Amino acid sequence: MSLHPFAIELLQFVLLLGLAPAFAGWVKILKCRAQGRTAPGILQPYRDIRRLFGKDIVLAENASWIFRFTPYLVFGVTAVAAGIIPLLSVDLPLSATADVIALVMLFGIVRFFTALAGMDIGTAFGGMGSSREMMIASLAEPAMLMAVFTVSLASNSSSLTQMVAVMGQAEFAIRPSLAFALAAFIMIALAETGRIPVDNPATHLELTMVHEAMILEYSGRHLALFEWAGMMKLTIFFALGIAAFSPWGIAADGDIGALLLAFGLLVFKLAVGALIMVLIETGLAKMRLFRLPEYLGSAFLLATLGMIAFFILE
Amino acid sequence: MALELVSPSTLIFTATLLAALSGAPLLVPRLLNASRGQLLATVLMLLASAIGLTGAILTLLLGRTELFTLPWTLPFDRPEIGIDPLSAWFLLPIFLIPGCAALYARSYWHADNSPRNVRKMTFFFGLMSGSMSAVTLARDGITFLFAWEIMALAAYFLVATEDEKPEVNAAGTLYMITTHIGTLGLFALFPFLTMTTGSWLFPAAGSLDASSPAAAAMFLTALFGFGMKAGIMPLHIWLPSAHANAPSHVSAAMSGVILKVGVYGIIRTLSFFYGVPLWWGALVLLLGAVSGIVGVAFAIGQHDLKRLLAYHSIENIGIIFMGLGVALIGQTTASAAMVLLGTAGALLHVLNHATFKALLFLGAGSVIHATGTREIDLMGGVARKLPYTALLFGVGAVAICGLPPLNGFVSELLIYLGFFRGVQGSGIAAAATALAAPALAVVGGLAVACFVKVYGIVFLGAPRTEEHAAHHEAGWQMLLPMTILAVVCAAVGLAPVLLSGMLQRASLNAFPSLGADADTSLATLAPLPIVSMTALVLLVLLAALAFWYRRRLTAAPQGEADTWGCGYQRPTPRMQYSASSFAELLTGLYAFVLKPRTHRPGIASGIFPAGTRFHSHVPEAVLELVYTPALERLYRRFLPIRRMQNGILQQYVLYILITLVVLFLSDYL
Amino acid sequence: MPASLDIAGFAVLLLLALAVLAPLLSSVRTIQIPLAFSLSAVASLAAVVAGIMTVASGSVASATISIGLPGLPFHLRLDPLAGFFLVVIGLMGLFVSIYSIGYVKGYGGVRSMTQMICFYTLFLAGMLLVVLADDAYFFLVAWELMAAASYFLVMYEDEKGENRRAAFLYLLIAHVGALAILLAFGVMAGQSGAPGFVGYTFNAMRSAQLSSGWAAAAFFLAFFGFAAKAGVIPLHVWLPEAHPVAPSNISALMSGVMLKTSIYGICRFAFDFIKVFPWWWGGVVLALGLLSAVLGVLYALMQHDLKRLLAYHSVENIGIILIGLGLSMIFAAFQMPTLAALALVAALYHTLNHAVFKGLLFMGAGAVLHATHVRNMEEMGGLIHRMPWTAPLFLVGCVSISALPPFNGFVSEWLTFQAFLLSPALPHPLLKLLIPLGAALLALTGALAAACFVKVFGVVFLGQWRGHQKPERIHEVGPSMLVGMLLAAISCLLLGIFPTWVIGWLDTIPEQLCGAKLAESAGKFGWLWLTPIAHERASYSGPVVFIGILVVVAVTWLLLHVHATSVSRVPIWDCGFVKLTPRMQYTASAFSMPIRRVLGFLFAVREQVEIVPHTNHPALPGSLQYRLRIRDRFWNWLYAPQGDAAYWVARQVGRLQQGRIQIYLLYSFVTLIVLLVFLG
Amino acid sequence: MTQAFAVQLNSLLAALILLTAFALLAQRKILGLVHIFAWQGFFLALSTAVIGYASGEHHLYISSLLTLVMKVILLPYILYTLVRKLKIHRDIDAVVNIPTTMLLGIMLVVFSYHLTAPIRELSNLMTRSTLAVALATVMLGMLMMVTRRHAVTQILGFLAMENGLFFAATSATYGMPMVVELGVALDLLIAAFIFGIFFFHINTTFESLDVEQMAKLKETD
Repeated sequence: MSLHPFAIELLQFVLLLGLAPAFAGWVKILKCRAQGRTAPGILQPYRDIRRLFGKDIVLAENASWIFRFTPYLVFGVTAVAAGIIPLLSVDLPLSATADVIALVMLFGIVRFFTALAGMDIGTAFGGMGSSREMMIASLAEPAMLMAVFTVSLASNSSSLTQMVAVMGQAEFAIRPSLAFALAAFIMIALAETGRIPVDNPATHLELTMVHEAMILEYSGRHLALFEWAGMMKLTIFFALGIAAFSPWGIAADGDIGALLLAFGLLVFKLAVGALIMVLIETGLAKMRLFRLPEYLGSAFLLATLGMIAFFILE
Repeated sequence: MALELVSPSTLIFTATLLAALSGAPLLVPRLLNASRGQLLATVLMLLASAIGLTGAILTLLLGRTELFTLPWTLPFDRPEIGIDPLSAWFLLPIFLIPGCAALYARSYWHADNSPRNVRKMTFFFGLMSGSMSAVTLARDGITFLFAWEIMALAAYFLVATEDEKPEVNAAGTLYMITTHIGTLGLFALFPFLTMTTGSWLFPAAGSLDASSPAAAAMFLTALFGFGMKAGIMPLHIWLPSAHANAPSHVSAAMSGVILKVGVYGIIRTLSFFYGVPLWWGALVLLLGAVSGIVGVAFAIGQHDLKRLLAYHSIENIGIIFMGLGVALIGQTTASAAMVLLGTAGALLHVLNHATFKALLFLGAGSVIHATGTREIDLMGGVARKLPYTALLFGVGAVAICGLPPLNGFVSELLIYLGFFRGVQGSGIAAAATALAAPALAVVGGLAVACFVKVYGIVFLGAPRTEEHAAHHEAGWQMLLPMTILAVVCAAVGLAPVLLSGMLQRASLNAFPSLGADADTSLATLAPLPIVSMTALVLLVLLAALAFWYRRRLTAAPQGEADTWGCGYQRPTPRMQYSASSFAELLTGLYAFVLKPRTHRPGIASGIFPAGTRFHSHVPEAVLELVYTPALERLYRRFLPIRRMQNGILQQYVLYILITLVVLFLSDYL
Repeated sequence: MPASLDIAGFAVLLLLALAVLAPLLSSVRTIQIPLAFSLSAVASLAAVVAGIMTVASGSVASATISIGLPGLPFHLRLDPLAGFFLVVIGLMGLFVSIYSIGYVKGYGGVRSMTQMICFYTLFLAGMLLVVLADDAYFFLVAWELMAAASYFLVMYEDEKGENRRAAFLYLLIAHVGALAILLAFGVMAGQSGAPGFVGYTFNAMRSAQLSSGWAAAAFFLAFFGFAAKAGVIPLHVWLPEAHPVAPSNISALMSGVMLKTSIYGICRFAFDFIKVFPWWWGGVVLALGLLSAVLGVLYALMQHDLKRLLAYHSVENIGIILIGLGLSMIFAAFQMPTLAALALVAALYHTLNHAVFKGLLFMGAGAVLHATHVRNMEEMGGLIHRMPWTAPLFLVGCVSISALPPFNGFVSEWLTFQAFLLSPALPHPLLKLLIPLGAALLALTGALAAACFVKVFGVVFLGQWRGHQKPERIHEVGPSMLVGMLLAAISCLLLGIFPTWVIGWLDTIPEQLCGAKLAESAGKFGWLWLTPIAHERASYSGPVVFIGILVVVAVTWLLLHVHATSVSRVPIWDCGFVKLTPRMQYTASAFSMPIRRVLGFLFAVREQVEIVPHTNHPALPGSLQYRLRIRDRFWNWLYAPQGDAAYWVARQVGRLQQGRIQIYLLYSFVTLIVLLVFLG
Repeated sequence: MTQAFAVQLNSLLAALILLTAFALLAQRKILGLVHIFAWQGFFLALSTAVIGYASGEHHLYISSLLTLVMKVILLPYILYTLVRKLKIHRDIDAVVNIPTTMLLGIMLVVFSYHLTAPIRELSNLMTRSTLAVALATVMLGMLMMVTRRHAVTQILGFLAMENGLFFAATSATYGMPMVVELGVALDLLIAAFIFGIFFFHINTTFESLDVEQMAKLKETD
């Protein structure tokens, strides 16, 4: 028995929407454990979101429509991105909407409008956050592209489904190029999702804030949308990493058994991925802002080395 | 016959080795203390001189030519050494002067007085003597260059004997640089020669065509390389300071002999060719004339005794070159007489200059030893304390001025005779020689003026300063060598006939084309017996005059009084004519080349003016006005390149990296 | 139905007629402006129609007008390449003409309208003729017409010193460029072997058989000339001077359209005249494109003069177009027509896109200028409240130029990326490795452009008013200006959502120039999906993205507004600090500070902080003054030495000019002798 | 272990060697540099052993062991004690900033690849493709010498260059003759000692190990 592609699409959409808070909760649990603190339950993010949805909105006097529109747009774009990445099956009708590059650019929209929203009120914090975010993005983007380039070299495509299909069926081989690209990807993903050592999602200190500074003025459902979108973004980046570097197990069609297997593997991979990330986060300290060029430069270097290794060694 | 048992060549080789190694025992300080070592070295040196001179004279007498191929291989060819009259002639001063100088040094540079550098000095002195001999013995380019380089380096260490003095170091460095630039010329010369002949061995005399461009290149490179060593005019810049700053006996050896090795090189090179074009001779003649006149003009302006003598060396090298020029023009015009007279004159002047210049330097050494200064203007009245030295220096001075009855006169006479032969010819050759003759005359005249100044200021008059008044006569170890040299000067001047046979053999050896014309001989061309006669008559007359004068003096009553001060009450020695004032007229005359520098502050006005100073100095104009500015400009032009050498290690590695990349790329392209 | 060439001819003639007739109407100003600009809009529309028809049909039409030089009449030709640029020019001409009706009124009474109309129409006509010309002579006449008209337009406000300086610089570089183009034509004509003036026709050049050396000479001379016009770094210096000082409608045309004529010229030379070339030509074009793109956007980031910033973005976008062209040339050189077609389409698409969004942005900047009378962004802020219509339109431009989906800038950049991604197919090992690094640079450019436009929009429209004058005096601009911008914004969106159609329409150009079609593979899955080479390689769907985002946003909004939660408006939270003023907002300089610090070594940055003491105690400063000066290093590297050298040479030559009659006679005499020697 | 797997493993090791070469360029701490150098040596030894296994050239095992002893244990130990003894723990200052150095490094890698491309075509050894990495390691070592001020980094750059050469030898021809390798190893050891003395002298003369101080030795003009 197999599911219709549109059903898979819908399933996946719901899955990502629904699973993202749980995943964020899982990360939080791991992190607390790693730091020897008592962890909240895995459902805590759901409760947070629900609570925020219930709250009233306090808006600054001079907030324009950009400010109010941005949360919806951010959420919308993230949700669309969620429909594109093959989580369970390759057979997605919407996956052709965007290849990896377009996907990255979709997050560009999110960033663009978040940064604008940060500047809308006219406080120094918002401007600071926007300015830093755009700088980090501008340095992360080339590195991201090189990583994508390397993977697309291996699979001869920049389309995600195609990558998954090719890589998932390829015979096992040690590929230094992919190893480098993965390392680069992890570094960039940390930067893009605002994790340590690039940004600290759990702080509101002037010196370290980047992402939080932009959405400092938000409240109520706007904030809820931002939070939810952020969780989804984190999950999507993990999914992207899984699709590009460890696609084994993602179903080739809509067969239920395969889908179930894929789901199980996905949960496992996400759990392991979260563990890796938490280890990195716990092991590192937040960097000074102006050390970031070197950090992202190293990511770029790794990605480039991956590409070079592909040409030289493979 | 005994002569066969000990062949001249064996003697010479033995002497060469002995000389070269004479200082070696000193290198082992544990074995010998410095003083004993110096004594041993001196003895060895004297022995080498005696053996070497015997060998050389025998060779010249027998006219033998011998060649030996050494049994080991150098990278290029089998080395060859040999002995022939030309070499032997040059070996005369090479063995004579160092022997005398070594003996002189035993007192002048005694180990007890200069313990710091005596070992070095003695060792290199021996090495220099040996290597000079080796240069004349070499018969292939490589051996020649080896010997040449050893000689140059040994001489450098000798110039820099007192290396704690900055001026000595500067002189040494200048010498080192110039001598190596000269060697560069030789590095061009021998490959040219090899390209022409196909071998590093020296070709036979008169075997190469001089009209080819390669020959011209060889001539010019030889003129440059050897001329640098000989110190002809535009290339002489190293000479004054090196000679002035070396110890006197070293100066004697250098001025007397090393310069001659340069002359030897030129004569040897010229001997390879036949059919010499006119411009060779004209160029050599011109260089000789310029060196002669300008050298002596510079000498007049000096007031450093040894510097002055050094400039006279340039002058005398000029005279030798004029002789060579005559010989070359003679070759062009096929005048055997000119060739013979010119060559013989040049060769004889080589020997003469070696003796009298060595004599003068040794004399100057004694004076300096006694007064503690080289500054002529501070000396005066030395003759009273150093009568023997004064006498011997006088002999040298007369000889160098080319006055009869001493040897300088004979050699200059030969060259003059060569000129007159040339003038009898026709065309440009005649014109050139005709113009050169007055130049030689001017040189002679100026030399007389100069030595009148030297002798007058140094030996006569009263001491100009208390602290530089002479104290004591030199010891026998210093006087004996000078005496020997003075005797040689006198002997050659009085009896040139003794040497004419040898001279002719040596000349014939250099330019064998002379042999074609059998009836040309020195005896017929030059009135040498008449010279001897005249000299003897002159000597007798002088002796008679002296005898008569002495009798008159003893007979007549004589009182001693102060110099009449023209009524002025307090004449001081400082009021005597000084060297500068003596030379002032002549330096003024030649100011356009000499560029003298005078510092005359105005006399302060007032009734009791404060003291004032006058200072004049004739710098080494060629060095300071030609070379230094040119080098400065070159330096400034290359300054940007110097920035590459900035001492930063990384950049050097970067250069390597860039070079590597470029090399790879060039390979790829 | 009239032939497309006739319609184009009509457009040109109408514009020329307007230029002639404008003075006649000067007495009736109320009619003069609307009439002139509506008619130029009509002419532009005609050009668009002609262009669309030509490109769609792939037809080639030519005509000869027997004016011009004897033996060299004017040749006209309309082929798809020309047609495409006709569309670019016409489209922007249309939008800007409508916009100008309102914009130019702002100058009313102060300045001569006749002059403006006259040169405006001549400028448009010149650009159209450049594209239509089919011989070198006519081309250069049109080129000069365009250059001269734009020169006078840059000089429009000629009482300001900076305007005159900018215009002079513009004229100088334009003429150096024109000289190079002339030489290139000379080389081509000389090598074509055709007799007389025939060699100067483009037809002769097309059939010319050039040796590789001459071909390279011709191409690079032309490239130099066109690059000077296009503002390729390092020949860009005139551009940030000239564009800001021109009236904004003119800036929109110059930046949006005039630069594109150079792209046209380069395409013409490379793909139409020479056709066969070595790969390194493409390499040079690609390298310069990358340089222009990265440095252009970085310079732009450092600016706080709105129009100057936009001008630097033109440098950047010309760079991106050149990247596409360069890639196309490289692929073409290796005989890979499909990939060459892809890259060429990317370049052309970006040409069109840039024209539209840059036109939009300049028009928006003009509107802001019109309303605030300042160009310095540091004195703006919060305009979104005062200009509620201009703001979203400008935002569309910002999003488009930042290459964000679903707008048009994204599509063309995405296509360029696809071309990059396909570069490993090249047989040359070095290029394989190096070209992907170019892709990284392009990504950097895109991200920096986004940063820059966050800055622009954030500082100009968001936040609070920073200026000295009262913000109440600022009003929204008039309808015609809004319509002009609105049309451009709609074009941005449409070009972004329906790339498949545009590529399908464009298809005749790569077919004729590269010998390969793209539409078939690109539109294989219908208009919804853009699959440039194959769907396995990459795909994009503008409509799905647009609709998807729209739907999710709408659904979320509806869901969240089912229960009305109250929205309360409060003053800005000031973190407990009491006196929060608008001056404490992030400024443009502050915004770009991190990037300035990271990449500042590329500029000559001079920062000065001056503390004006209030009292004697250093702890109590009266005020701080911060000055930032950022200069283009190229000026010092390239131009200043040349200027000095020229001055030096002039001074040396000046020595000849003695002022004494004898010396002059001597010169004549010497010249005579030299001539006689050479002739004899 | 199959041949193909060995090749892949070797490629991975080559990639890691390249990575360590870049890490040397990026690292700021001197002790960190020493560690990275030791890692590089370790990968090199491993790679040599893998090649030895795959090609059947068993003398490479000895080379591998030698590398392990020399470059993983001995030389890092010497440098380590040196750094300790001279108390130089501070950050290294680079002449060119690190990101730029990295970009230059990438360019050098591309250049090496370009250079060795023809050899790649000609050779039929299974290790031929790592030759580019080897050459790149040499170039990067040199780049490190160019861009760093500190004397210890200079020697590390030099040693990294040697690693590259060694790697080139194994990948181009399956290693140098044993005698040469032994000789080189000995030379390296001696070089390390000499450098130690050299550092000591620089340090006492200039009270710093910054080689730019040595510019003072240049005669002034």
